[in-house]
Amino acid sequence: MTDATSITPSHRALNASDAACTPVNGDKDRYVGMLRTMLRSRFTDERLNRLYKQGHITGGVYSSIGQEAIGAATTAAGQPQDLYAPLIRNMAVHVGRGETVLDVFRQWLGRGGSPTRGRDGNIHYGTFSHGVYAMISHLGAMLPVVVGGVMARRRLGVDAVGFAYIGDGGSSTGDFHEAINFAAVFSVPVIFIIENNKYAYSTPIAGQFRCERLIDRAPGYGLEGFSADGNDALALYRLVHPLAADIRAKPRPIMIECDTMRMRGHGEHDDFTYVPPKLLERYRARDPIAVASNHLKAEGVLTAAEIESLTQACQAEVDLAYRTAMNEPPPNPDTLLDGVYANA
Amino acid sequence: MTDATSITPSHRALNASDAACTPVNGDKDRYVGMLRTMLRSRFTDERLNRLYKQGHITGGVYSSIGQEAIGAATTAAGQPQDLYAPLIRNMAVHVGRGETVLDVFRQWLGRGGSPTRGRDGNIHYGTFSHGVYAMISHLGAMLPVVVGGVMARRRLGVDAVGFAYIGDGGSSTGDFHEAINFAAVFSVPVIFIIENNKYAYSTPIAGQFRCERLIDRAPGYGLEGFSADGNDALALYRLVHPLAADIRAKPRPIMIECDTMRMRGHGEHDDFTYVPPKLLERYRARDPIAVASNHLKAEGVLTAAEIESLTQACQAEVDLAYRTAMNEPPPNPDTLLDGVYANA
Amino acid sequence: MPEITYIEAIRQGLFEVMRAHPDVVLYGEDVGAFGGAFKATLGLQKEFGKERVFDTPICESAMLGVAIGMATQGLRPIVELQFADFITTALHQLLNNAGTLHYRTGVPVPMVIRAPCGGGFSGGPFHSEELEAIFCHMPGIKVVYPAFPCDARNLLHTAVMDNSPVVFLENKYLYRHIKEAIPAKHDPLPFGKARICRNGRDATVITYGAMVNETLHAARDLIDDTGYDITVVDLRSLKPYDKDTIMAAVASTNRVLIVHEAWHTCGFGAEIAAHIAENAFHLLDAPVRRLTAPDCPVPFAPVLEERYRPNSAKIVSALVDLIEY
Amino acid sequence: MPEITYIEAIRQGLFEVMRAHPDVVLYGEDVGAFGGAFKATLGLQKEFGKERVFDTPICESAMLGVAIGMATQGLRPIVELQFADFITTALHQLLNNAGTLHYRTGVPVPMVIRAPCGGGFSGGPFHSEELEAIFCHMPGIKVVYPAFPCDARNLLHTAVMDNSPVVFLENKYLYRHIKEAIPAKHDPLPFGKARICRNGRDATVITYGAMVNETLHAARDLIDDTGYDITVVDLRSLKPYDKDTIMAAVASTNRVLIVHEAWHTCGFGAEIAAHIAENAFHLLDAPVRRLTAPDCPVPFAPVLEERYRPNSAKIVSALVDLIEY
Ligand SMILES: Cc1ncc(C[n+]2csc(CCOP(=O)(O)OP(=O)(O)O)c2C)c(N)n1
Ligand SMILES: Cc1ncc(C[n+]2csc(CCOP(=O)(O)OP(=O)(O)O)c2C)c(N)n1
Ligand SMILES: [Mg+2]
Ligand SMILES: [Mg+2]
Repeated sequence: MTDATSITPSHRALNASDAACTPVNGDKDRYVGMLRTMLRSRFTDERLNRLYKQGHITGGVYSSIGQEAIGAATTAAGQPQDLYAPLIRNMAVHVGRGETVLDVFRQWLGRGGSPTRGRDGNIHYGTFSHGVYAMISHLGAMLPVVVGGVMARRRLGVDAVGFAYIGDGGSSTGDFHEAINFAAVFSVPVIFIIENNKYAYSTPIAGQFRCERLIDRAPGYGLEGFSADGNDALALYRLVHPLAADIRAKPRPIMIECDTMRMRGHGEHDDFTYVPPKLLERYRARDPIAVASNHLKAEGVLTAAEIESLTQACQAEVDLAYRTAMNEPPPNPDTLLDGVYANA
Repeated sequence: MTDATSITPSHRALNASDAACTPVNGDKDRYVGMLRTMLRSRFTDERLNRLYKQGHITGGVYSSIGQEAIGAATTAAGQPQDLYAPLIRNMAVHVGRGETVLDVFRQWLGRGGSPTRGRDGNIHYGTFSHGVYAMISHLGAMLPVVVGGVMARRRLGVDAVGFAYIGDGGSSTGDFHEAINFAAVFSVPVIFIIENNKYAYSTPIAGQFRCERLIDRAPGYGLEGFSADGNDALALYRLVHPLAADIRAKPRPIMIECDTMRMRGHGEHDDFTYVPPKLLERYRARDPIAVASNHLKAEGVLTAAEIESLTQACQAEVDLAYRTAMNEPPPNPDTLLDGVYANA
Repeated sequence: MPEITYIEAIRQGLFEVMRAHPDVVLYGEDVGAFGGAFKATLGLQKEFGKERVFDTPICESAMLGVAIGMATQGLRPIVELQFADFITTALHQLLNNAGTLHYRTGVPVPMVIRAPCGGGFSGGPFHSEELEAIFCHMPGIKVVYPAFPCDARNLLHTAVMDNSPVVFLENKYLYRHIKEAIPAKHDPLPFGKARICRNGRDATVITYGAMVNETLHAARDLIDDTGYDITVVDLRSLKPYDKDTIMAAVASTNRVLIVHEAWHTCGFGAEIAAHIAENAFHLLDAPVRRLTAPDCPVPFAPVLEERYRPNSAKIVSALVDLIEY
Repeated sequence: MPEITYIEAIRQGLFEVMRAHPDVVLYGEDVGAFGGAFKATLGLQKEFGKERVFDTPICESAMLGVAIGMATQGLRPIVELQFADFITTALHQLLNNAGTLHYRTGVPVPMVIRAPCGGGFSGGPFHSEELEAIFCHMPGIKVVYPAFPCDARNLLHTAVMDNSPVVFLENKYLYRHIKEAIPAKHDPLPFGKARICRNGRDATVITYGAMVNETLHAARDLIDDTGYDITVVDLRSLKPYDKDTIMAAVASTNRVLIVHEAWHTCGFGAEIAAHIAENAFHLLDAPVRRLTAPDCPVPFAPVLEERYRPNSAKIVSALVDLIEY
């Protein structure tokens, strides 16, 4: 599918499962990697939830539980020179890009050795050497940043592609519009990934927009838009991987809407009683880790025992990491004013 | 066409000339009124251009020449309780809503008796009693204002419809997106009129967006979108009038893209050498006043002599108005600080 | 009289104004059934219906623009920002649109923007900002910042009935950290009236928001430990601010410390200091001092934020310095 | 040395930095073939190509966000705003994103925002604003505002090579109203260095932007008419500002007037006044005064704008008042 003409044309919805299917075994490492990413992400989130309830984490905890497939698949589909701008539900992007789980715990615990040296907390971090931007809270604001980053890399001769994430709620911001239009005008290869997880905090999608699907917005920018099952990492990978290769070669932005569900409250302080239990059940039955595990078993990539030992290894890694981070010191308050400005 | 089902469905382009055609004679007053609006608008703009060149107008002059049909048709299609938010090319909206030409000259000349008492100039005015908002320069910013105005009027029991204007260039702003989505979510009856006049200052539409038509954005908000010939007032009226009635009864926003052309520079200081002469010629041949005059003659609404005498009357009105305004005093500088705040 | 929290007082004020004035509507992100991120609006939608209390998409600029449209057509909208920090996406609607409209056209714009601000709870750089200096620089905008439950309720009434756009700053730290007995009916409280929280002879602290409480602590500690007796002025309104009360306090103590939680350079304290320097020059026995946050983003880690944010201990030492100048 | 205008000096500076540094790109509305609304970029696209100099759609927030993305990946973007006023649609990108990025992550953000500001030509409320106080309140942002062609060119070089986000304020009135002989090569001019335009013994005026020129006129009139001799300090950099030069000037004249074209309340003058009041208390023989625009939108009609905007006549009378205090 490196030939652009084989891509389903503009503003047609395409289910990930329709995408041209690469033979499974050829990509074994990637598939196992995706499962590992999801497991690391999930166990990290679960531990963060506990640490929050135990009072170790200040501020709040926002988890990606139930949405790990998206980060796992889109990081597997990228290359080292690519740029990512994860948001609030993208723990799997961080770990999928190779940020260490230890750094994640340092960040949430506000340790002096955290990626932001304790200056920022929770989801507001990213490792530039891994091509990951550190988000700001203002929704939509990171989208043009990725566009500019990719433009710069390309101008400097690096064939980067961008991966920009946004929620159903964030799609109502002016920045969403400005950034996508900007990318379109300059043919910047960025994949705008809309994670439609049905809620923005307490507000259901019916209160956010009136189009049928958010990719109905793609033609308004002259983009191709794709619908995908956001809980099926393998299928999503098979959609995104060739698309990324294609836009790398023939630069242009595209839009993918992932159907998924936020399986926890907005943050762990939120009991999300406003979400109908039926809706949660429907997606609980399609937990991305279970979906991927079943695929991998069915397709003969991994045995149940192999999955079990991968699971245990990831859990052990996360346990070790959080214990290590717990024992690390907070930042030195004398550093408060360091780095407000860069050295000239 | 009061039946919504007869409206061409979502994201289908509809040419104004396809619209259900009301018999011409039944609407004679409206048709003559549209021509009168265009003539007043044109003569006013021409006079402003001259006054600017003579040094009587400070700041700048931005004219609506060539785009008068849009304001004429959309004001004719509305009702007194409706709300309008004209922009830079909408002289015809001002005069079409019954603002006096005298007030227009007072405004541009910065007279003490101008609608803004000299506090603002040129296009930045509007008469609230006529349902016309006074624009601010920041493009896109007026769109949510109309949405809120219509919501308020409706909550207070008035069945208002809103008419919001925006250029091809202004369609790239975040506010465009936020306002239309907001209107869609709350089913607010506002007609978003995009005046695609091919340029934003010096930048052609190819540098502004990559969709084929700007109404390709309508489905992304769940709206119906219509394409119209922006230089044919009668046809546009026949499209907009029933649509306005329809959304008044069944509230929802819609989007109309008008094909038109900016026939002068961005302002009179701009020689617009960046516009290909061929493009100007094509639209000069479709001057909205000539198009309407020919229709009215062909359809037997007005004779050539009647048009001639209407033309002379409008010219005389404009001449009298500008001379009157020229003789009026500037604001009293002692009023500088009056009205920064409203009385409590 | 029952004791209620600062946020409960705001909520009560909202119920009162909406009961009294059918032209008041309230909207924002998650303010409906959910009751808002901080629960200031809990129960309002139930009582007043979805027509008057509703959730919006995430679009601060449209939210403010819609309010302008409503305010000019007979309603009195109240917009809740989820956090004050997010208004930076929409300042053109405030400064350029709402703030200039009456001046340009003579049409009143009665709208209130409720903006939860301030730090002290590890909110990090995007959920802790204090942007009052930016709002106060804008012509046509009024700005208030209550420090006590009763003032919050009373000023809310005033804000909603004012015919100009009002930025109503609420302090998140105070939301649940401060209680006060509250009478059955609200008292009229015009803008521009400071409150003298205590009268002392040795120095005056001029402050507002969460720092009022910190200053009162500091004043108590100081009188116990050193005998120094402090006047504490809570401005309550920032634009307009109460020049008479400031002048009187300066005249009676001759020493002034200004305290706020916002950034130093071009902070609101600069305005107060400049005003005093210009108008009370002959009354001063010592330079006007400012105790503020430093010019850096609000840090997340508690030890950093502790260093960043003024508090009663820092106020005590700044006052000792000032008095012993 | 040829005499060139302020805008010509900026244009020349742009050519120079773009020739010297292939990592510099420039974009904005109509900056390409058209050369920008004020023609500051005329000819740049022709020399450097569309890859390095290009027109954008009308989307200030994306424009700034894109610059952040570029600046963090090896380019040095210069963004031209068509008018400074329009940045209020995008202040989150400046304050929250660009301003905090290095502090949070340690990644430098070398970007320059060129913002034409100021009034004096009947531009009305949306094309005349002076928003420097808002920019200067933002941690992590540097702000400069040249008053002369050579400074404009020199500071532009410094701004582009700085590794932090810089707001480069340009005065539209000065664009074609002021000329200066300009050497063949630019001189290095670090931020934070004020210029003493003249030395006098009776009072100091601290100012910047278009008001430097008005003040120099005033100083000449004053010495002719009254013999009063004025020191004039042009700050040039507003953040950081030159505290040493300010202190020295205050020490030698003991009287200070601050002049700017921006609004009074919470204007940049408040910061300077507060700083002097705090740090030069013992040096003052009279209160620090501010001469600014009043707190109202910039009016359109020339007679109103004349009343609104400080000018040399108003400066003269403020100085006489101050000196005869
Ligand atoms: C501009 C802006 N306004 C408000 C907020 C507050 N806020 C944070 S997350 C959130 C809901 C986001 O919903 P969505 O985009 O669907 O992401 P999800 O949490 O569902 O992943 C809101 C309103 C914000 N971060 N930015
Ligand atoms: C937010 C914003 N940015 C920049 C400008 C400066 N500006 C004024 S008009 C204009 C071009 C507008 O083009 P378009 O929307 O197509 O309207 P037209 O002039 O063609 O009618 C620009 C860039 C502005 N008014 N607002
Ligand atoms: Mg969501
Ligand atoms: Mg246009």
